[in-house]
Amino acid sequence: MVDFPDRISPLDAVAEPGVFGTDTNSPKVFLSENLCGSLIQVQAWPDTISVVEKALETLTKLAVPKAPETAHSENVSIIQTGPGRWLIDAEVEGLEDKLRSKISAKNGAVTGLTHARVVVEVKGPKAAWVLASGIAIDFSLKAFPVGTSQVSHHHEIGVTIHRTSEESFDLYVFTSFARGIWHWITTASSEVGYAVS
Amino acid sequence: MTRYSAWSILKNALKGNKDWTPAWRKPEPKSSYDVIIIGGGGHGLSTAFYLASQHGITNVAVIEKGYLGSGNIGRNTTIVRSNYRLTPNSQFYEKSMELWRELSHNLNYNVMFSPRGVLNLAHTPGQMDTYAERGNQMRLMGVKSELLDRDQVARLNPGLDVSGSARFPIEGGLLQPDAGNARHDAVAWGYARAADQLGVDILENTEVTGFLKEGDRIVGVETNRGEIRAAKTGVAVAGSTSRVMKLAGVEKLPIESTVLQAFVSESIKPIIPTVTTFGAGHLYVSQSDKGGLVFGGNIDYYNSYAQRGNLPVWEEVTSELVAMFPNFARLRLLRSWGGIMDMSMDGSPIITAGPLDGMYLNAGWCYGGFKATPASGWCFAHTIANDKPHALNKDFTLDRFKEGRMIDETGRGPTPWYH
Amino acid sequence: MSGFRLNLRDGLGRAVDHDSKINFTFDGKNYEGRKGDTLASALMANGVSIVARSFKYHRPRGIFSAGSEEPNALVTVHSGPRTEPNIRATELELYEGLEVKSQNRWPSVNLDLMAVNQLPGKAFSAGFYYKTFMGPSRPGHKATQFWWFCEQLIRRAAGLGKGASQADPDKYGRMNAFCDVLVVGAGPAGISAAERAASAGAKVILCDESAVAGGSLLSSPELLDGEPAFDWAEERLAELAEHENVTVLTRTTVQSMFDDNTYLAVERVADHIKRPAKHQVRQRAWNIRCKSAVIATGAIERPIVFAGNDRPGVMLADSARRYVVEFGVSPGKAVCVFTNNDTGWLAARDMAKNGVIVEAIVDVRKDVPDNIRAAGEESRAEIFLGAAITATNGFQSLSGAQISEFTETSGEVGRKLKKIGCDCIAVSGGWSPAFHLTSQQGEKPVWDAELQAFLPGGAISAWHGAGAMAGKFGLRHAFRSGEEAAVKALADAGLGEGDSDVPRIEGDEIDYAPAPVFEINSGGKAFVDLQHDVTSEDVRLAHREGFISVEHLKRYTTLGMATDQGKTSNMSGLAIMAEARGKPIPEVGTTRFRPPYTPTALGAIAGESYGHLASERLTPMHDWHVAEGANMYANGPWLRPESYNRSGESVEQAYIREAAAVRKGVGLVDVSTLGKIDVQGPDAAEFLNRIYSNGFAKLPVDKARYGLMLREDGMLFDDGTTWRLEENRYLMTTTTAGAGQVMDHLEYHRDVVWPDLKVALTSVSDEWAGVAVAGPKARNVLKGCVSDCGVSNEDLPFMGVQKANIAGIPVWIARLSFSGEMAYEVYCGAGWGQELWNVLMKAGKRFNITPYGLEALSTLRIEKGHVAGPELNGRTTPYDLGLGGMVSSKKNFVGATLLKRDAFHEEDRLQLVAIKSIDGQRIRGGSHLVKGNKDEPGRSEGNTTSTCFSPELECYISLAMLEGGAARYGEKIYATNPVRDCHVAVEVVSPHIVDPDGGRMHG
Amino acid sequence: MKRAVAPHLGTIKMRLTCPFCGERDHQEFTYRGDASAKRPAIENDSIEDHRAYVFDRANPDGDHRELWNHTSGCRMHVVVTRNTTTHKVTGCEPVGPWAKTMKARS
Ligand SMILES: Cc1cc2nc3c(=O)[nH]c(=O)nc-3n(C[C@H](O)[C@H](O)[C@H](O)COP(=O)(O)OP(=O)(O)OC[C@H]3O[C@@H](n4cnc5c(N)ncnc54)[C@H](O)[C@@H]3O)c2cc1C
Ligand SMILES: NC(=O)c1ccc[n+]([C@@H]2O[C@H](COP(=O)([O-])OP(=O)(O)OC[C@H]3O[C@@H](n4cnc5c(N)ncnc54)[C@H](O)[C@@H]3O)[C@@H](O)[C@H]2O)c1
Ligand SMILES: Cc1cc2nc3c(=O)[nH]c(=O)nc-3n(C[C@H](O)[C@H](O)[C@H](O)COP(=O)(O)O)c2cc1C
Ligand SMILES: [Zn+2]
Repeated sequence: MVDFPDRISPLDAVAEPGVFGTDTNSPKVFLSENLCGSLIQVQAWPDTISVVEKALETLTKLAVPKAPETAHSENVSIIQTGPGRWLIDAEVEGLEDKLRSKISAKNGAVTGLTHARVVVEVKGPKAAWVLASGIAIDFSLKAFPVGTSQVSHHHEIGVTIHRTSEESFDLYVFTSFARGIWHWITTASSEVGYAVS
Repeated sequence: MTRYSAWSILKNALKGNKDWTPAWRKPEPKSSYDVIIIGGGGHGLSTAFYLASQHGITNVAVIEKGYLGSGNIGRNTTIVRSNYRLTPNSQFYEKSMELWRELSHNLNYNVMFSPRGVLNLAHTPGQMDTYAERGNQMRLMGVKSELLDRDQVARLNPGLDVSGSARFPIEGGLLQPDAGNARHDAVAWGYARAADQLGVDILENTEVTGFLKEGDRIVGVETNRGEIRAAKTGVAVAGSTSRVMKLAGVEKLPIESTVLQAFVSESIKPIIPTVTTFGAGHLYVSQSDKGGLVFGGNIDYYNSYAQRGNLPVWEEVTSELVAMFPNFARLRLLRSWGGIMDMSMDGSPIITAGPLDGMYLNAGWCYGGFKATPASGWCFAHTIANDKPHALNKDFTLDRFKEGRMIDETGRGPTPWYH
Repeated sequence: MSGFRLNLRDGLGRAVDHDSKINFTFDGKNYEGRKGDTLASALMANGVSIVARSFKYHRPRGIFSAGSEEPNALVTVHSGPRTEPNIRATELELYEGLEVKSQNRWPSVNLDLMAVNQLPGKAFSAGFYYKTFMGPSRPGHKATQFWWFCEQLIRRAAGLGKGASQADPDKYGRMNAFCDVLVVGAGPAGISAAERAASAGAKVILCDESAVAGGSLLSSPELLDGEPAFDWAEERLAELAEHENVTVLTRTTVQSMFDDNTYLAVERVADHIKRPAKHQVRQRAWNIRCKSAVIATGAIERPIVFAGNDRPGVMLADSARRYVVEFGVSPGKAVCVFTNNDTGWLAARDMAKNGVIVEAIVDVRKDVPDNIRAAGEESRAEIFLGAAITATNGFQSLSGAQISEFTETSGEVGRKLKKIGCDCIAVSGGWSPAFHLTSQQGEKPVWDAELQAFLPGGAISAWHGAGAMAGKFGLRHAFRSGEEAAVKALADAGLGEGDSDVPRIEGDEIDYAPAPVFEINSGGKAFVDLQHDVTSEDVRLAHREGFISVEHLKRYTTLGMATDQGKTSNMSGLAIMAEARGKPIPEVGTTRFRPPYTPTALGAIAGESYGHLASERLTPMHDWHVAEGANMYANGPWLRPESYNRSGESVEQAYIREAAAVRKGVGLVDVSTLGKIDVQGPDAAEFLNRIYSNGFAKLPVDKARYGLMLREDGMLFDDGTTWRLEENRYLMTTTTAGAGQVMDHLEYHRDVVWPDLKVALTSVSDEWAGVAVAGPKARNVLKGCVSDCGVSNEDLPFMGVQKANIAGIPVWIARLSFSGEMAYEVYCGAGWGQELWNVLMKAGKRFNITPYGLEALSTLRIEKGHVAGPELNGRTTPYDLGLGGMVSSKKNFVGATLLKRDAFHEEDRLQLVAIKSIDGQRIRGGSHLVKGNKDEPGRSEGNTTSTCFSPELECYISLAMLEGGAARYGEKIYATNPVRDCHVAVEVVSPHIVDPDGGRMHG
Repeated sequence: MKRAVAPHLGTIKMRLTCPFCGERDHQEFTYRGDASAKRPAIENDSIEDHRAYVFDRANPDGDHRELWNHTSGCRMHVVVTRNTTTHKVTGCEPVGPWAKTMKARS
């Protein structure tokens, strides 16, 4: 595999590790940035969806979700973001070409988004509270169970949210807006205290 | 009927104010008139007034379904200006300004026309150029305009955040110094009273429910108070245009109805002298004589006939207002309301004879028909009286969409909720 | 009024903590209150009676109520940037060091010289402004000028408090909340609704606007399950708050009901303390979406209108009772109760029981039920039945009341009965259900003749009224209706019924229906709207002048338009109008309630947006630009470098230097902001062919093409290059500003118009960083760093696209030129953008590579005659811009048909030209093209669109739209710019100034 | 008045049920107007037909079938049936390439 140069994230310059906000003794929110190796969007056509699902299954060994849900193993998650459309988040780099070779244009479309999103992990007892302060979806466990995902927005900025546990969420945010989202999350978190790692 | 003056007020006060009479009569409808105007909003009333005062046509009825002024004339943010870019708009609205300046006098009713200045803020050098271009067009059309730099803007409106750290720093602005506000209700009442004095019947609580036709010709209307006939019927119902025209069999028009909200804060001592608009979004604010900040922004985009809106516009409008004037954050919203906008496909009005024989149409006012009230009535009356448009409204046709002569001030195209 | 603190003993004054004293100031004077006091109760306890002045006449005003309905007691809190005018003393919680000032008075609240306003008396009646100030009766703008002069003075006199002049330093927050059942109001009805809903497993949010929830229970004399109501409420609320499905929010007013069960509530997080702690918000907006709601907002007591009723000391009876019971404060030394219903008597009894001297109870009714009479006797007051208060006296505050005979049925005032000394009149005119929220949706309320009150009308959203709000007065009804409403709400939410749990109630059962008496018309100034000084005579004057609709009445007199929105005055006003018109009240109707319920801080509605209006959009190279001293320019949400000013350089000097460097050597510019859309699929070619006005079907792989997109009405919409990367894969670029709209446009056509085409559309604007390298040396720069691909004319011809590698970074290189020079656009993954930039800078060092900003970019394209945003203004067609050659006649496409309309082909349309300054004078942005000289410029024949100094021609040039311009090259006209005070002689030239045959970019 | 630099702060707040994402604030959607305006076929070159498509609107009071795009969600277009006087939403159906599949799956 080719050795690519390191990627620079827009958060590198602003996400200083440390503890901030009201209660620095016991922060209620923990923030970190997760780099994904590859983030690839795969789309099928209505009459080829089963072909694409099969290709994805072969490649990831995961059952492809059929609703706004996620499937994941240790090093890859598949998030459905629309009908016949998935986001594949994998630890390995260079997945795009592999997928492209498996899914021909006749059957679907493969688009690399590795650089287009920054993944912010928000966890802790007040994680849902902080997210609810800026995203108008119901973060209760009943409405947003662990292992599912939702696409929504904070003001004008789209976010895809993957609930990885009761108290933790991965936010896929547009790279160019990442600092705006960071500003909001840290401002909201400062009310309860937060740690950045 | 008493002429209003300081003298008449004193005289009446001494008599315990017992002798005042109704500002306009509440007549029973006659069975026929020379002209019927549907819609007792600003435009309907001013049309009736100018028909009577300019064209000698006094056998006129204005038919209003609710209380007089219950439509948009009574719910707008009262901004009166003529800072337009395109020639047809620019000359039409400047005619309106001319009439505004004389209006209190001509109506013998103080409509409180207040030429306090309308300031549009610019946030980039590019926007300054756009404003300069508009300002120059205004000058060339004989309209006053000034391009202000940041310091001049700051001096005019001390509360403004003119710092470079603002999200959309203020670069300068375009000022129309003799534009401003007028008292919305007084405009309706003043026109009503003056028209009434010239013999016009104002029929309130009278709803047009259908049209009388002879062949293809409109010869009057059906109302909840019976049939009323007329040789000529003018429609000036703003947000209700589509539903009224449907009663006449006109199924489709280049118009959509949406709700525009307006907001007023609690009364405070004077804090902002001019009408000010935010150039990096959509927000306009001024302070009423009573002391309330009157402001508004975008429409609620969806089609609507409900005179109420939803929360996102509240958030958008207040966010922009407190970004522009961060010292307003602790002031409080007192009331909000909505009006139904007749959004035309190019954002410009329609004042025309037709589309049916015997019928005349005045519509498509979008956000901006209050300032047009005098000129709209002036031109509509002319069009009705002469069966052809005045030079000032000859471009405001319905056919312009067919011919490709849209008058698209904002260049946003045929998406009415963008205008 | 000369209130005082009562002897506090067990059970009295439960709302205040008797042992914790608080110091505060009012108009600079020190006072002492207790924790739990409102400013109103504390001022009352200190015997302060005049706290404010009215709006118009500046008459002295005292405390009128004990809640958010207060019309009178408005004060200013804080100073400096936190100054907050018009705060209701009845809601303001006391804290140590609170500083309060009275307002709308000069020099002081006790002596206000502005009170001269009331001298003109009857002349200053409703409609006054409309009838005068028209100025001299000569035409010629005199009217305007005269009014303008008067208006300035009037504006200064109007208004209440003064707002801050500096930015609010506090923060605001928001919370998006979801629940099954929202309960508004935590009185008995609300508490029982919340309990019932919670028992069924519903997720519940319970809001109350007060600091302490409990509503009327806080002062109810009844025993619930054998306990004082106050204790019972406290326990139940504590239990509710513990419940995992329940959120109890106090100090939280539900302000508005929007569509689909969406509500805005505002929580006052830190208004009861001196200032918010660091990181804490002052207020938080709750956007609540529920499946159903129980509205249990209680009822608001209304007064009876009588002569002299605005003297400080006249207040609502139940409020007077609450000050006694809840706060342990007597509203006066001698109280007189004036009522038309039973609740006034209970107020008298409860006050007397707690040590207040009640001098008299005056009831307009001839008869009262026995239990009520007994309550009266308990109060030891003198009782007047079939009587009314017909006048009051006192210097500024109240000192006595005239009691006269009164006939309820005719409204006749009879002989005088007695003048009694009193410093407080506690008046009760019945109760108006607080259905403000529900009527915000526009449903008309319905009249209940029995209760003499309007009740909420029908519902559009899923809500259910409970308690006094729904006309269910009395504790028993409150609890029962609370539960009933909860059951209905549970059904809306698809949940079961839950369990009933109504407490056992010991206490009187009374009738809440008042006698239909709203006004005692005995002559003398009787106020209907206390804040706006609207008298009963003003209402009758409005009637006389034909303003008889309630909406006209309101607008003509301003009745109900003050900060209290007529909560206590609307009913009296419309009842007086109904009487004047000789019509029953329901026929006259009521004015419409509008949101918010109580005045709401603008900052709170803006919430988290206050101080952070909109996020900035940044390119991967943003930090580099900033570090290099670029001044950043807001282009939509994006920030882009305008120019990289070296020290001492102006923007103009900088861009001229940068542009010249590109023309002579090489420059590079960050083009990451361009919209980029990934278009894939077997039908992608066909799709693009329908979207663009020029042909795309035959574009070869590895080639880019410049394309024009039209709106369906034939106007230019956007432009950009689209690259065919593979047979079925394209990368479309759009303008920076147009990106979002173009994406919408494409998706609309794919989904709605041609759903059978197999096309996948993905925004990849954030995926790719873009750098344009331009200038005669551009190739040399690339040669030095590109591998895996040649950059010669053969390998990468004009409009060619190649995959390549630069310093290990995979890139796409396209040979495109916006500047007219030899140029390349290099795209790579955004995470490598900065690295790519660095490598190019390094490779270009030898050639003195110059980073350039938007201004230089624009200068280069103006010289070349390339159009951009200012020319694509939504009013231009391809023909207007000389791009007719790009309108295919071989196919149909979006906009093709309407582009054929006649008006688009007329010769005198505005057409693209360039102009250049003849004598070296600067052409400034926004000029118009005219034939005349500066003094008489004549008509505008067009205008400039994009203006710059051309380093190539060494003069000022501009692109412009000119009537019939394409046929006017060589003509000499003027670019006039009166607002910028310039008038420049210019020559009309072809817009293709630099390298018209394209030799440079093809080379 | 003119919207110039235009930060897009939001659109509507009513609740719409996206067939894919579920119930959301209107604010996540972009309004696209009357769904009965159907573009003439690509071969059709009649000015009159195009004019009617672009400019003519029934603008009814009462039920209105209208297009919305779930811009901040799955980006699907949906046809919403909404009453223009009460704002009550009574229908929300998918349109576009996936409409049939979605209806079949649900
Ligand atoms: C919130 C808001 C803010 C605005 N701000 C401004 C501004 O700052 N500056 C500006 O220039 N413009 C502004 N406008 C626009 C301006 O108010 C309107 O364009 C203008 O008032 C419309 O003309 P009108 O007064 O005749 O309409 P209306 O007052 O609406 O009159 C139409 C009348 O027709 C009646 N009617 C309808 N159907 C029937 C029927 N079947 N039978 C009988 N009568 C019927 C209605 O009841 C109504 O009274 C604003 C509008 C709103 C809603
Ligand atoms: N004192 C009297 O004589 C009298 C008169 C009328 C009613 N009542 C009694 O009042 C009880 C009625 O109980 P109830 O529960 O209907 O009313 P309530 O007055 O006890 O409670 C209403 C609660 O709603 C809150 N509220 C109002 N609007 C709000 C808003 N927009 N947002 C948040 N909170 C808001 C108020 O602060 C109050 O706490 C009955 O027991 C009845 O006997 C007594
Ligand atoms: C310019 C202007 C100023 C207003 N000022 C006030 C005000 O100070 N107080 C108030 O209660 N309403 C004010 N209103 C709003 C009216 O009360 C009312 O809401 C509006 O005319 C719409 O009518 P509706 O709410 O009855 O539908 C104002 C309205 C306008 C147009
Ligand atoms: Zn969706």
